[in-house]
This record gives sequence, structure tokens and C-alpha cells, in this order.
Amino acid sequence: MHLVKKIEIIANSFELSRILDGLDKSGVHGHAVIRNVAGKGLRGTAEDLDMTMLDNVYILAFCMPEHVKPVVENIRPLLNKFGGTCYISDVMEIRSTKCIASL
Amino acid sequence: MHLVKKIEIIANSFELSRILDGLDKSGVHGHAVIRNVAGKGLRGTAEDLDMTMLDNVYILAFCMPEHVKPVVENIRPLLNKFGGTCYISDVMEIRSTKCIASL
Amino acid sequence: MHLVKKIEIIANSFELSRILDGLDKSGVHGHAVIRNVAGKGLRGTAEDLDMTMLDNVYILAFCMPEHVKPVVENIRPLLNKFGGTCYISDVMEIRSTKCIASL
Amino acid sequence: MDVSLIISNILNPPILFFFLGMTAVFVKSDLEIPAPIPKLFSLYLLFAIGFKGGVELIKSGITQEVVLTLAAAMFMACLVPIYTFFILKLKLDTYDAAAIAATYGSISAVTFITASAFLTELGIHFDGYMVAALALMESPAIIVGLILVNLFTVDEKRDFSWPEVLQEAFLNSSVFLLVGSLLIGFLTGEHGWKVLEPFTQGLFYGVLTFFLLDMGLVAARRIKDLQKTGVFLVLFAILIPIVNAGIGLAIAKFISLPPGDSLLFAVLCASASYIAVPAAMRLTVPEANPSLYVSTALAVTFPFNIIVGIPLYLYGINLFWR
Amino acid sequence: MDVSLIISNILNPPILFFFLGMTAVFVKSDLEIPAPIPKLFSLYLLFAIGFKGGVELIKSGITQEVVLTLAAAMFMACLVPIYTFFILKLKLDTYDAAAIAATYGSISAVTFITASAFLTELGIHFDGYMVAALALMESPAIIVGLILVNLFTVDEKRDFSWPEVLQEAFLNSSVFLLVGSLLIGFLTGEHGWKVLEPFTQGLFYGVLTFFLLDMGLVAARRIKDLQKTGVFLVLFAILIPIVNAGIGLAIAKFISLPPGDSLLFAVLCASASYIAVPAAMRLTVPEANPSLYVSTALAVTFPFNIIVGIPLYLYGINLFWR
Amino acid sequence: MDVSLIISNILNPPILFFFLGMTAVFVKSDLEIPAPIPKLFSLYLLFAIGFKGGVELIKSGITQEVVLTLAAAMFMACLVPIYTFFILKLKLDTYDAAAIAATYGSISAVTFITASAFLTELGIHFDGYMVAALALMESPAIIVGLILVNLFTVDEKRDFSWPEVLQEAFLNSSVFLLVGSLLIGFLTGEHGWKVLEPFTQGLFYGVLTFFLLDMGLVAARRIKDLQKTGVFLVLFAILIPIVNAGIGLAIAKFISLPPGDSLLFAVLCASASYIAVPAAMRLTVPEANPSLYVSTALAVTFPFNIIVGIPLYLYGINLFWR
Ligand SMILES: Nc1ncnc2c1ncn2[C@@H]1O[C@H](COP(=O)(O)O)[C@@H](O)[C@H]1O
Ligand SMILES: Nc1ncnc2c1ncn2[C@@H]1O[C@H](COP(=O)(O)O)[C@@H](O)[C@H]1O
Ligand SMILES: Nc1ncnc2c1ncn2[C@@H]1O[C@H](COP(=O)(O)O)[C@@H](O)[C@H]1O
Ligand code: NA
Ligand code: NA
Ligand code: NA
Repeated sequence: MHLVKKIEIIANSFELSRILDGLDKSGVHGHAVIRNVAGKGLRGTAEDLDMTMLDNVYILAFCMPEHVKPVVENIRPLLNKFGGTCYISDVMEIRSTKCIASL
Repeated sequence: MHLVKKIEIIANSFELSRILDGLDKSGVHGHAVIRNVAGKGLRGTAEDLDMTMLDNVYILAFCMPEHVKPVVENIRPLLNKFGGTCYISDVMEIRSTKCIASL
Repeated sequence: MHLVKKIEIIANSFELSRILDGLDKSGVHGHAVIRNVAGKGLRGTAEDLDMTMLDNVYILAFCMPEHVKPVVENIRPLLNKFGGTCYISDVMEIRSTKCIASL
Repeated sequence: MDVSLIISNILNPPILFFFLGMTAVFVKSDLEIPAPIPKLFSLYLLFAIGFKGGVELIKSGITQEVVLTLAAAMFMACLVPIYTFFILKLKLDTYDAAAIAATYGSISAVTFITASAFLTELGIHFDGYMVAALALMESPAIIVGLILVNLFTVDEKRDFSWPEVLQEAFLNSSVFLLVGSLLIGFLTGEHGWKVLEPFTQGLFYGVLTFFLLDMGLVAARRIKDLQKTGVFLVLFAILIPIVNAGIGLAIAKFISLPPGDSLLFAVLCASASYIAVPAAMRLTVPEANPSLYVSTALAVTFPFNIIVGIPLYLYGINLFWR
Repeated sequence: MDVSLIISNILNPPILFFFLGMTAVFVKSDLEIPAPIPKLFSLYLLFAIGFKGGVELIKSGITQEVVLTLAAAMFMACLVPIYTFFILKLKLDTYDAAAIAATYGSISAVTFITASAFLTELGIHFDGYMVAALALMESPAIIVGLILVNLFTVDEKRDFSWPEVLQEAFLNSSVFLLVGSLLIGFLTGEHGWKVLEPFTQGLFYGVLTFFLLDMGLVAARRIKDLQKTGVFLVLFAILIPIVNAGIGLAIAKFISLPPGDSLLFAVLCASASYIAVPAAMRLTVPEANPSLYVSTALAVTFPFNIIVGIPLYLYGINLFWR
Repeated sequence: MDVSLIISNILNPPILFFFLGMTAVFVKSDLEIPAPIPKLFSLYLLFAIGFKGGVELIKSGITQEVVLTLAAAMFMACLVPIYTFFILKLKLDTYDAAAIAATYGSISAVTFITASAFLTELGIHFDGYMVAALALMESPAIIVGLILVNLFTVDEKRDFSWPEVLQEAFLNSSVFLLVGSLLIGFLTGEHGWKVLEPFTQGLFYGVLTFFLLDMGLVAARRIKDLQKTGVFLVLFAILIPIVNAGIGLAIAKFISLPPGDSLLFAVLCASASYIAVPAAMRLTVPEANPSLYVSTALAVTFPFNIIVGIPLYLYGINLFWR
């Protein structure tokens, strides 16, 4: 079990491909995307999802701590321009073969 | 990059508007909502979503640490009455203009 | 307000019932499941969801710290065999009657 | 005769697909109708049945027969939750008893629709205004159930607001769409019917069939919950519909409804709500256990009605209406 | 006469269901058409209208009338965003003005479809190639809007790539599906039409009705946003469509379009985009406030056009076309 | 002659919409059919084709011809995965070879449906019981594939349970719904057909068209995966269907199937599964790389069959059946 960083991004769906590109360029190749997220932020509610195609996506990416800095550098301009939020926290990853031992 | 609190609430969809009101009243104006969450809790499974309209929602709200107390005060009675769970954790927010500097 | 562990699992939907069984056997009886999660991991993208029925699920389970070890023991073989990732972090639970007092 | 009716009922695509859905769960097939398709189908069915009812109501006009039927519907919607409440109180606490009573006082639109498809196939006429009775019987039981809870729990003052409850009872999506479609059918009449017919009529039977496939899946998944509910509730969920249908038929005979309308009225009395009332109860009587009222209505009463009940009540009509 | 047209328009199922949707929001019913059903319906409508248009275009051939109409469509799609931009600049900043101008320069396919259903019901003929005009008018306003932003903001160089903008303008899903279906209709002609007819024709009116129910919900939810937009924009959203329809009718008269085509052309000029343009604006002019351009188009102009506008423009045609 | 068949096949709405979907991906349009709509359409197609097959099976009865055809289907479903396995082993490891072999041993219902729509249009008769052959050919290859893995991997004991595998093979949602609908069609016969016809027949072609639009999107998105799969697999994915169709035609000739049925049988042999088998393989042979077996079946064999294969096999029939 080892420490990794969790990156959570909520943004408009039209930013999705740009954000995923940003992650990829920063060396974060794994991600999970949940669509059809409703919400309210600085730019008002986004609940009339399909009609106006302005629905949000929730992007989750777990990565090595050293990737956080490039991610932030790549993603922040997008969020500043098009809106959306990004949060980072600490989690333990369970996957490597020896993780049980370290518990 | 500064510390904020992440509030996660899982509750039945009919509580949604009440919970969002509770957040708003506590000064937390941003949120994201994921619908059609299946699950199992104290009150049994909720998997026959659309049929019985008893599906769950997953509510995410990031807020300043000082907002947590009013949120808990406003949301807890709802959860006690109608069911649902609420969890709070620490995350770092990436949005303000100077966040890169602080890394 | 007391500390609990948050378990996040992203895996292919065909593993869902096995993973939920694993959680249940480890004493974790509550969970929430979000379906139709797109993503990219070690085994490539899984975006053509419905066509190939290879979509992912996002499983959330909050549990007592002492349950983490059995969960990991039960879930890891599944993830190693069929793919998927599991992460663990700390959160505070708001539900017990006295939680306001402890803030 | 009864059995031959049951068999001719069972050998219909909708009922057979209901069985197919149940079978899928029993043999652990991964068949599922993904959300929100079942929701779409149920909206469609409410839309189509409401619209058709409205169009026929404008053709028949609001006669004395219509008024009598609606009064009878109102009467049953209040009677059923009250009398069943006292039966349920024998074994359950006030909250659960009131919630289940409300469930059985209200109706299941899909049971009604299945019955009307059954009549159509047998070539038995029924009147469009029965849809108005359907609409009228959805909500009162919610109010009655809540009044019962208030009368029979003394401890603390329950904090709920009547406006919210009335809202939930009369403006929930099923009632609202059904009544709205009825009104629009009423307003646009024959002319509106013609343009919408390929949609509301042509697809109707097919959508019902597909929807019952999903209902079979859902009902079967609920069956394991019945172990928790116990024998009392399972018996309740079979016998009370028969009793209610009996009362309904007696009233129908009394106000001289024709056979088709009588069957639909009996089916309304016999059926139990598994959508509108459970949703309202979660909100207004959160103390009650949802798996009790959802499972009995969905896993026992609904299958019983569409498989055995509908032909059984028709058999009763065949006996007494000639 | 005008009023009787309005009333006969209103007493149609699609319009009445639009009202029903709005009512649901006003009385706080929980009625909703769950995502992605409205998306499916809008794809269906584009598919059906495009395909039908293509089939009719191959029948009529590409005549001089067709070319003239398309030229007129192109002209209006460029004129409207330019002149409205300067009106909007009186009260708004460049970004918001350009975004709203682009919205009104483009079109709303559902308004067009509602108008064509209205014509069908009144038995007034219209030509299939009007769908080509519809397709042609979606995109230019996006480009014009962006050019206006570039001309009227001097500060910093905006970093966007023209390929990306053209992509967004001409290959967004609405334009792409509409044009694609048009081409396929054109290629398969009468033969393709026959096999697809029960799907594209039979269901059309029903799906439109259901879709307008959802549009009613969506439009009503947006109405509270209008407080923020202010009186100026609300007036704009009612008056500009009338002006645009007027210009459209004058042009239609000038190039001698028949009444049905003239109405559709006026409706195209009068309608505003609430899907394609808003999506493009979020990307290309992120500085503009989406609730301004979405809410005016969706909560004011759209209802105005389908309820009052369509019969009003037809009234104008009835006056001048004889 | 072959080319004219290909062109008349291509100029059909379903195939053209398949191209439209592919084009959307190539030009980077944001067109998409949102989940779970494609799932709904595929359930509908299985339901409709199964039901229709059942109804026709009861009309024709279970003749010797039926039994022979089903035996031939069973034979091919076992032969294909075995012989292709050894070809694939030349270049791939046991896991990948077995998974791809199973994929090509099974069938694609949509290819079958497209072929039957093609026959309907050309006015060539085919028998309803071919749907039974379709149902029969889905599962065996999964079992065969798994046996091959067990025989050719010696290292460690693989921990999987046969009940689970049989479950996955015979009760997965496609097989279950298809067989269930077939049985129900068989049970309700002409009577059930009449009430469901507007739904199962009227919409069929339209839903197929819409669904192929989505298939075009999905197939095109997979094309970039082909770089990873290499030339060997791409050639395999084109040549093996032709070989299988050839064997299928020879058998069909041998048991004297009429032309329409022969085409469908050849198409079954030639097609590869991209739903049921991949799902089963993920579970039973997790060591195999999904992008290999999904991409070849979906991005090469499927388009090849519906565009070139179907008319090509029909050309073969035209040559030899007279
Ligand atoms: N404080 C927050 N907590 C949770 N979600 C948020 C928050 N702020 C914004 N969001 C989500 O991010 C989306 C875009 O935010 P914004 O760019 O501020 O309009 C909103 O629609 C919400 O779904
Ligand atoms: N321990 C838990 N972990 C994750 N989700 C939970 C947990 N407990 C409850 N939930 C979710 O919250 C919903 C309502 O919980 P309850 O009020 O306990 O019935 C459940 O249906 C689950 O989706
Ligand atoms: N680093 C990651 N961050 C977020 N999600 C991931 C990550 N790695 C894998 N996933 C998700 O887990 C699924 C299965 O991963 P895998 O077993 O690596 O193919 C992927 O399709 C993603 O949705
Ligand atoms: Na009842
Ligand atoms: Na316009
Ligand atoms: Na095959």
C-alpha cells in the first residue's frame, strides 16, 4: 500500500477532451469519467443537461505525487478560461502485489 | 493551493432539494450532483431505481473549513429523518491564481 | 464525528457482484455504486460502453478502519485477475447523534 | 371456464414477457432494461392512456354514469386504506400499517393498462372515462394514510407541512402527467387523436410488452424481500385484492356499470401502488419500512393481479352480469 | 382572424404539452423526462426531418427556386447577427452582445419542426428543400459572432484556432446529423422513404409532442433567470424575432416563395438557437455569460415563436400573399 | 453484377447511416448516441427478430429442414473456433488465440438482421427458423474457446467454475432475450403477432438504421486500435469471414437450403461476436487482450460483412443456386 494523489476535476463536458489531453501530457495516463453531473458553481446551475449540452463531467485521476505539479500547470489555464474546479487529496493505493504486507 | 473541506452526501433523491437548500443556507453555494446511484445502507438496497423512484444521489460540495459546522447542523436532521450518510475530508483546491507558486 | 475509512474501487461492471460479495464478507455492508463510468487504465479505454458491455463501475464504501484489512484481502485477488483499482483514504463521518458536539 | 380465461390471459405477449423477466432473475441471467428506459416507458404509457381517455371522454360527454363512477372511485379510494389499516394494525405498528394501507388504497396504472389490453383483445368494450377514475384514485389514499398516522400516534408532534403533502399527493409526476394528458385529449378531441394515433395507439401494446418484461425483472428481484415481510403480509397481499375487487364489483353492479368498465373498476380497487405512494410515504412517513410496502405491492399483488386476478374478476363478471 | 389562428395553433397536442411542461414547473410537480431521453428525441427529430427533406429534394430537383431560397437563407444568417450585435452593444459588453447576436442569427430546429407540423395540419403545402435552408442557417452566425468579437475587442490577442471554430460550427452534432440525413434521403429517395416511413413519419408527431413537453419543463426552469437578464433583453427576445420574421417575409415575397415555404423561412429568421450556438459560444467566447444567451432564446423567444409567432407570421402571409 | 449488388446494398438507409457514423468520427464531429439508447435499440432488435422468428416457426412447424439447418449451425459453431484457433496460434499466444477464435465462432445478430433486411428489400424469401439457428450459434464457441485454453495451457490450474461459464454462455442477456422472444412468438403465434406488429415490424427498419448509425460511431472509434493488432489480424478478420461463408454456403447447398436461408446461414458463419463473447472472455479468459478480439470483430469484420460480405455471399448464391 503506497501513497498516491487523487485529482478530482468537475468541469463542463466540452472541456473533457482538453482536460484528458492535459492529464496525459502530464504523465497521468489513468482516469475515470462520470458524465451527466448536475451542479452549481460560479457560473450558475447546469441542470438542463441534454437540452443545452452544457452538462458537467466529474473526472477522477489517481497519480504519483510527482505528477501533481505538471497536472496543475496544464489544467489550470483551461479551468480559468472555461470554468470548472480541481481538488487534490491523499489516498492509499491497493494494487501492487505486496500491499497486504504493508498494512 | 489552499485547504478546503470536501463534503460527500449519499441520500435518497427525494431529499435532494432539501439538502441543497441546507447547503445553500450554510453558505455553501457550489455543489455537484450525480444521480442514479445504486447502493445498500441501513434501509436496504435501492437498486430498482426508476421503478420505485427510490434511487440515491451522490452530492459533492467543496467548501471553506468554517462552513462545515453550519452544514452539519443543517443536514444532520434531514439524514436522521430520511436516511442517508455524510462524510467530510480534507482536500487542496486548485483554482486561485497563485496556486502554482505554493506547490 | 468520528474517523472512518473510504474505499473507492473502479472496476469493470462484470466484477461488480463479486466485489460487493467481497465487501459483504469483510463486514462492510454499506456501499454506493455509480454505473456507466468511462475511463482509461492499464487495459485501455472503456468508452464504448453499451456496445461491448465493458463499462466500468465506481464503488464507494465507507467503513470502520478495522475492516480495511479484510476488504483488501478479499478484493485484491479480484482486481489482480480482472483489472480495476482500489484506493483508501480517511474521512469523518457525520451521522451519529452526538457528532455536532465533537466539532 | 375460469382456468381457460387465465390461460388465454397468460398466452398474451405482455404476460409472457412478464414471466420472461421473472425467469431472467431466477436463472441469474444478466438481462436488464437499463435506466432510464423503464421510466420512459412508464411516462409513455401514462401519456397514451391519459390522452386516449380524454379523447373518449369528450366523445361520451360527462354523463350521469361518469359522475357516479367517479364518486364510486372516490369512495373506494377512501374506504380501502381505512379498513385495511385496522387489519394491518393487528400485526404491525401504526407507521407500517398506515403506509401499507395507503399503498393498497391507491392504484397501479400498469395493472389497469394490462386489464384494458386484455379487454381489447377479448373484444369487450370499456369507456374512456375509466381513465378519469384511475387518475382520481391515485392520491386520496396518501392523505388518508397520513391522517391515520396522525390520529394513532400520540407521542410527539410530527413536523410535516400539509401543503407539502398535498403537493406530493396531487402533483407527483404520475398523477400530473395522467391528468394533464387526459385534459389535453379532452381539449383536442378527435382531431388531436388522429395525428397522434400511430404513436399513442400503434406502439401501445409493444411498449406495454417491453415494460412488463422490466416489471418481471423488478418484481422477481423483490421476491427475496418477502422472507422478511412474513406470511401475514403475503396472505394480505393476495386476499385483500380479491376482497377489494369483490367490493368493487358489487358497487359496479349497483350503479349498473357495463362489464368492461366493471372489470376496470374492480382492477383499480384490487391493485396497489408501487410508485406514487411509496415515494410519498418515504417523505411523509419515513418511520415506515419501505421494503414492506414496496415488496408486497410489487412482488405479490402486482403479479397476482395481472396473472390470476384480471381473468378471475372477469369470470365473476361473466357469472353475475348476465 | 389572427386570434383564431393562435387558438387553433394552441389547441394542438404539441403546444398543449409544451404548456403542460411549463405548468409542471410552476406548480412544482416532480415531472421530468430523464436524460438522455430528450437527447434521443432531438436526434430522432433531426434524423426524420433531414431524411424527409432529402427525399423531397430529390423529387423536386435543385431548381432556381431552391438556389434562391438558400441564398436568401445565407444572407439572413449573416445579416441578423451583425445588425442585432449593434443593438445589443447599446446595453451589453462586446462578448455578451456577440454571443446573443450569434444565437439569434442561428435557428431552432424544433421551432421549424413545430411550424411544419402546424402547416401540415392546416393542409398548407411546403417544400422539402426548406430543410436545406434550415441546415444552412445553423452555422454562419457562429462565425460572424466570432469575427465581431475579434473586431471589437482590442486588448489582448485571443488564443483560439480557426480550425477548431469551423469544426464547432459546421460539424457539431445537430448540423452533422441534419445534413447527413438530408444527404442520405437524397441518395435513397422514394425507395428509402418507403421502408423508413413508419419510423420517420408515423412517430414524428408523437415524438414532437413528447419533446415539447420536455421543452416546456426546460423553458420554465429558465424563466427565473430572466430577472437577471433584465427588461432590455426580454423585450429584445420578443421584438427581434418579429422584426426578423418581417424581413424574412419581405424577402420571401420578393423571391416569390409560396406561402408554406415563406412561413418556414420567416420562422427560421425569427428563431434563435439554444443548443448549437450556446455550445459553440461556451468554447469560443467563454467570456460571455451563458445564462444571458441561453435564457433569452429558450425561455422567451422559443415559447413566443411556437405559441404566438408561428400563427402571427402566417397571418401576415394570409394578408399579403393573396 | 457483384458490384451492382454491393452498390444497391450500400444505397440503403441502414448502410448509409453506418457510413455517416464512421464519418462523424473521422471528421471529429461530436455526434453521439448517448448511453443507454444503443442498448435499448439492441434489446429491441433481439426482441423483434426473436418474436418474429417464433411466430414463423410455429407456422412452418419443426420440419426435417429445420432440424438439418440447426444441426449444420451447431456444427459450424464448433468447427470455426477450433480451426481458427490453430491459425491464430501461429502468431498469438493461447489466450488471445482462443478468445479470438471464440469470437469468430459465435455470431453477430446485427449482421444477421442487416442481411435479413437486405433480403426483404430484394424480395427474396427466407424462413423464420433461421432465427433459431442464430440463437443456437451464439454460445457454443464460448465453451469451445474455454476448452481450448484448458487443453493448451499446462502451467497452473485455472480457477474457474463450469457452472459460471455455462451461465455466461447460455444465459447472457442477448441469448436469453432472443430465445425468450422466440419461445413467446412460438407460443402466441399469429394472434400475438397481430397486436405487436406496429411495434415489432413497423419500427424495425428505422431502429436498425438508427442503431447502425451508432455502430458506425463505435466501429470507427475502434479503428485506431488496429495499429496495435497488426496486419495479420486485419487480414484474418477479412479472409476468415469469406472462408467461413464459403464453407457455410457449401453446407447450405449440401442440405438444399433455399437461397434466402443460405445467405443468412453464410452470414452467421461469417460474422463474429462483439458483445456476448467479449463479455464472456473478459470473465473466463481475463489473460486475453480485449482490444484484440473486440477491435477485429467490430472495426473490420462487422463493416466488411455488412458492406461487402452480404452482397458478395449473395452473388455466390446467384452463381450456384440456379
Ligand atoms: N464548491 C463546489 N463544490 C462542488 N462542486 C462545485 C463547486 N463549485 C463548482 N462545482 C461544480 O463545477 C461546475 C463548474 O463550476 P463553475 O466553473 O464555478 O461554474 C459546477 O456546475 C459544479 O458542478
Ligand atoms: N457505508 C456506506 N458506504 C457507502 N455508501 C453507503 C453506506 N451506507 C449507506 N450508503 C449509501 O447511502 C444510501 C442510504 O443509506 P441508508 O440511509 O443507510 O439506507 C444507501 O442506499 C447507500 O447508497
Ligand atoms: N490512475 C487511475 N485513475 C483513475 N481511474 C483509473 C486509474 N487507473 C484505472 N482507472 C479506472 O479503472 C479502470 C480499469 O483499470 P485497469 O484495470 O487498469 O484497466 C479504467 O478503465 C479506469 O476507469
Ligand atoms: Na386499490
Ligand atoms: Na434566426
Ligand atoms: Na461466425
